[in-house]
Amino acid sequence: MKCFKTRHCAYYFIFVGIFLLFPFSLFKYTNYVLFLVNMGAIGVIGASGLNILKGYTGVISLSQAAFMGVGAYTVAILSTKEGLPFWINLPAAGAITAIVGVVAGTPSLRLKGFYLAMATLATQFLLEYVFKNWESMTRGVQGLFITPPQIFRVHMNNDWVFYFFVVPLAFVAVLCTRNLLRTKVGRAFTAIRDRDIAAELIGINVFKYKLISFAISSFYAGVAGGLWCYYMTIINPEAFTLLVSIDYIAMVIVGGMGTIMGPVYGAIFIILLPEFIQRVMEVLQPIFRMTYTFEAFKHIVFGFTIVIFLMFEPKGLSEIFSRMGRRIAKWRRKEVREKGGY
Amino acid sequence: MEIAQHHLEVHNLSLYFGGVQALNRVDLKVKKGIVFSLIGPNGAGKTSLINCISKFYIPHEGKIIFNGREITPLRPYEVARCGISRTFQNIELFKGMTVLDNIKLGRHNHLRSGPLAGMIYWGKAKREEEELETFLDREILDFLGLTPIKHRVVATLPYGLQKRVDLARALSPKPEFLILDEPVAGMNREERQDMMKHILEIKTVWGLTIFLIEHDMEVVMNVSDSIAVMNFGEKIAEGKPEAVKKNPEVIRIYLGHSFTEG
Amino acid sequence: MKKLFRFLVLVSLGLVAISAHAGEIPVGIYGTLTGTDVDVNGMSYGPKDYLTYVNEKFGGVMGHKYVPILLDGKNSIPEEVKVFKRLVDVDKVVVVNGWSTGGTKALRDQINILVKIPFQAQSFSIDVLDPVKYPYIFLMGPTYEDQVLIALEWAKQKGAKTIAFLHADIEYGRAPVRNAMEQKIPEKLGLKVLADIEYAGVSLDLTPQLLRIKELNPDYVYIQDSAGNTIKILRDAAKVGVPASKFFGNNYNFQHIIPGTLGKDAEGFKALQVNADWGANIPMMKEIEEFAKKHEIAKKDAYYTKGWAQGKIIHEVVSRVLKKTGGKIPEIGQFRTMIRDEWVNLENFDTGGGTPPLTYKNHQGHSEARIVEIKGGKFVTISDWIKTQ
Amino acid sequence: MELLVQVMIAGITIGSIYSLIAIGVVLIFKSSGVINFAQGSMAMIGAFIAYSFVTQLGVPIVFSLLITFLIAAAIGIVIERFVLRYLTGASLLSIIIVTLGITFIMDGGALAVWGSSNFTFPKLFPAFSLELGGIKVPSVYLWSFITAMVLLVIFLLFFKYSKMGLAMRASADNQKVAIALGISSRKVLSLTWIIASIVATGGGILLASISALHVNLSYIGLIVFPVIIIGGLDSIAGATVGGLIVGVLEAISGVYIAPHLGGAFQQVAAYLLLLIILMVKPYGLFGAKTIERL
Repeated sequence: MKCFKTRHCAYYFIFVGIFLLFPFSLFKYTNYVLFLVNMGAIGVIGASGLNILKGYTGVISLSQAAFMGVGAYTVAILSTKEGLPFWINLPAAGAITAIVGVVAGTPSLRLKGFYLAMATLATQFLLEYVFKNWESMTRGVQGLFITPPQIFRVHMNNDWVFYFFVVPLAFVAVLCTRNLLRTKVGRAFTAIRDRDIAAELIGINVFKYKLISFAISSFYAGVAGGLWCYYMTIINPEAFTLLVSIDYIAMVIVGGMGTIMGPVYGAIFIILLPEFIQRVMEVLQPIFRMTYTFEAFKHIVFGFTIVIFLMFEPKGLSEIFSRMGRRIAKWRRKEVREKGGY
Repeated sequence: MEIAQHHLEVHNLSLYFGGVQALNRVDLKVKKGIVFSLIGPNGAGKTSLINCISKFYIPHEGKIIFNGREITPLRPYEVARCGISRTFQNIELFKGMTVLDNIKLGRHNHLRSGPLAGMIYWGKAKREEEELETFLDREILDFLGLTPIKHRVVATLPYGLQKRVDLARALSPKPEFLILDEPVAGMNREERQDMMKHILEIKTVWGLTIFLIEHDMEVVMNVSDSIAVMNFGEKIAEGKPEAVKKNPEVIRIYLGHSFTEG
Repeated sequence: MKKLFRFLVLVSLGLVAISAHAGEIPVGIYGTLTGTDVDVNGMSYGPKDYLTYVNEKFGGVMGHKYVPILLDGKNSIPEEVKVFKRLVDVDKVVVVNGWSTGGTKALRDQINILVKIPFQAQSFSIDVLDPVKYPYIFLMGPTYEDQVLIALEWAKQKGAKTIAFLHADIEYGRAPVRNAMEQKIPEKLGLKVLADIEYAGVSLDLTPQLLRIKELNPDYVYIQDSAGNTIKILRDAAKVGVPASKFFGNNYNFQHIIPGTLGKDAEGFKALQVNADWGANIPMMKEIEEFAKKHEIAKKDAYYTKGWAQGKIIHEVVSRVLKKTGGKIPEIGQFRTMIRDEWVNLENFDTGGGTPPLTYKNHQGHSEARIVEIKGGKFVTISDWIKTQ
Repeated sequence: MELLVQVMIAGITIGSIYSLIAIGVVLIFKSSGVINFAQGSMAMIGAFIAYSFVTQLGVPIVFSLLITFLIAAAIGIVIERFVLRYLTGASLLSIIIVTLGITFIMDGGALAVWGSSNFTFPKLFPAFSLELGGIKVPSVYLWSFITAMVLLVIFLLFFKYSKMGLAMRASADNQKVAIALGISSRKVLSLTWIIASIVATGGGILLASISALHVNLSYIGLIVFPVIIIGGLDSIAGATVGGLIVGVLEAISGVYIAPHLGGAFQQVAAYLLLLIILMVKPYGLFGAKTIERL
């Protein structure tokens, strides 16, 4: 994260440059790659939210997908039933999801660890049930369609428009997380994660801060879900199942729990992993004739990724990268010294 | 009127673990601005008592009065807010965080900026953080000589230093009442000397009331203004160090190592 | 690790996929190779195999080889959208053969407005059948609602008074039943609906629901679900003593695993057949057998044959287009629209006995089905093709 | 009334299978403090292995069951030895998620080997079925019920009296001390995982012979969590009772509540109960409360 320090502000321009030029560098793959990038950006927002809860406050939440669902439904309902514009809907989605998150977080008054995780699992299933059966609002399993708002007379779910809309949002999300975590609130979260009793004894209202953590985390999830809704233009309960929650957990782990950039790496990794496997398997198809081995291998690799990361690199990709960075830096310094020698 | 100058009062406090009686109708009065030591053999209930004061344990009967206000029903973090601050027997620092962050956490309740302000990190929130850091540099880190290591991660520090960080965290909120749970346990001679120096300094310079639990009689006898002795969850003696030294009951408990060494 | 990561990025950006060269006609197929309802995914392998068969037998169509690309939509909306975008943008397919109702709905704008690509839906949902709103979406057989109608008409003839519905808590389960109710199909036939019972698609034990059925005791029960759950239903029906002959399943229950698994407990169970079964004595089957000599068939069932028939349709329209253009492949956008136009013109197209003759004027190949019943451990036809009005 | 009886019976029969799977999870937690999400997949894989031996290789049922149990035990050891042993001292969170990862690996493996269609599991038990209050209870259910009960008794005795059982309890309570006392915690752990995976396999086989054999069988791994929470993480008796409770609850809600609330309420009923119980008794009905110290 050094690159945000002012003396490195050149990086900003490089980032912006890459961001602006990227779509023009894809030739015929544009829409497809942009689709992946956009999904990735949504993933980043959702995962950053989960990271606050899981990586920094130490609460396992298995209900991230359901929270995204709440956000998505909020957007869909507001824009179809009320016809509100998206710059109202998105924050609303975040806010309402945050409220739901706080309610879902109340068990943390008495629960922690596995039991709390189970409570969130229950939340996941209950919310799924609500999505499916509160028909007056969610139209049940048929789900809701929305016609996305137009920007310059182009539908927002057009991959290009969405790219220029969602990627900056993801960037802001990461920035906010980083800021939050170097203030009072962030420290309180970390303290609760490391040793909740001590935190309480030195004057932190643990319950309150757990709820805050839930609120923020589900706010992110809500926004992510809202964006998802605008992008897919249809939402139904089948899109917010436990498996999605697990994907998000995987993102946070692979990227690096309790690191700012973790969710970013993680989201990219988890989004690209299946693509990668797909390509490889296509190359290998003559050998594996059965097509379902594609999926089988996706499962297997996904599983191994999680296991191996947790066993050997619990701090995830971000740790690996920073180590790389240090190596390079060291090597540079050495070089310089040698030059100095002459 | 009595109450006013008594900083902390404990009225027949009792606590059980299952059948075991950890505290039995303990009464204590601590005057403002003194060093009050609580001594006694292991398992006498000293730590249980302070855990009751800071509400980690909920006493089964009795009440605790601080500054003339009853704090028995409060939750731990509320107690901390009243200005009671403590260190821990086996250090309860957040091992993963830096020294500075640990100490900052001590001032948690003095910071106003909420989550949103924090997210934007502009103006108020930013200023507050900076002010906090300068404050700690000036008041705490210098004083305890922690400035050089303030960015080290706690887990990497030696035991003695960790104890000092623990003390620093307890001091950072500028409490009026400081509870020290065996501050010099497991320290070597000069570390112990430093700690004693610090304690006396805190008392004189900062004018805090200090509630000390310690086995090391040298320290106790040198710093305390008043001493209470506990055994099997009961208070068996209280008074000036000299008086307590002579108390036959106390001598019986402490037979073997007499106080002459102190 | 970082190397791997870089590699990942490079690979996925770089060799995103094999793209279409001249003289190749890429055809996109996505189905549920994994996920719920896999047991009917023969219909995704069918088209692929048929187009391969055409390539091998006739060397493709007018010298151009088909490139059938089969991908996994996992029966989940985001996956299907992803796969669709890939097929359309990267593989530049000229026609898509897609799976789930939800995915098709999600893609409706992409299909009909943004991309304009002919789309053959595996789903029989009425919600995507609309020549005006969705000019590019085609269904081959009777919608689920048609099937309900056909089944209930038959039941009526057999003197049924009361019926009940059983379905899973997913769109494919709930939506058609709802539509049927809203269209008042049972009322029109003078049938009383005693209950519309829903269960979780994943649940392992359905005894409670069956106990309710037993209590209500309807004359017939219509199952809007696929074999996997139907097996559970019939199993638990036998447990609580409701005869299998009371139960009716849609076209996705015409599966031999049902009697295979349940033995006599499945006797009398009725399902709907909308296309020829595997091993039926029809010209199409000959082709399949010929193909099977050299290749392994993923699924040997009525869904594979359905897919094969769909393959034939695609081949038919493509070759008609190429006849028009005199054998040269038009620019892709034009190609796609031309295929769509030819598709609408299909009339009484015979898939070699695979299905009733197909006419796509209203984007629905046919709306006929016949009823099969399990007798002596195998499905036997007990009615001839019933047509909905 | 008669309906109610039938509902109860239906619930108990399926519940006994939940108990079987849950017992495995509890066992592992008791002796290693690991919460195993992979138990369901374990059951699924076991069922598939048995299936291949019986139908594909035509091995007589008894032998193929024995072989299956051996293989299951091997899998258990592998997981314990090559994954979880590296994670001793890791946070519960990571351990839970590691077992989640293992679930994915197992499901993927099963998918790759057997594909994802329904299979007919060979009939293990004589086709006779017992008439209980208007429900024909196929012998499979009786077997699963009996197995569950027998296992329960065995384990209770095992933990109370046998040397190994004591060792397990000790090492679960405090690994360091246990080692100091000369208890080989490795042996204990391996043993636990062996037992747990065999139990899971048994459950899987019973389950598969009740419904069709399919990769999604591993879904039962999720159902058992309400069971063990209700029963209390560390109580085998609790797991058994919890299984029956959840079974009955699902049955009742399926018949009496679902019609009014609509949808598949049966599915969430267990989780609703889970939430409520966690609210009133944070450590489950039979679970031991852990005391925090400074």
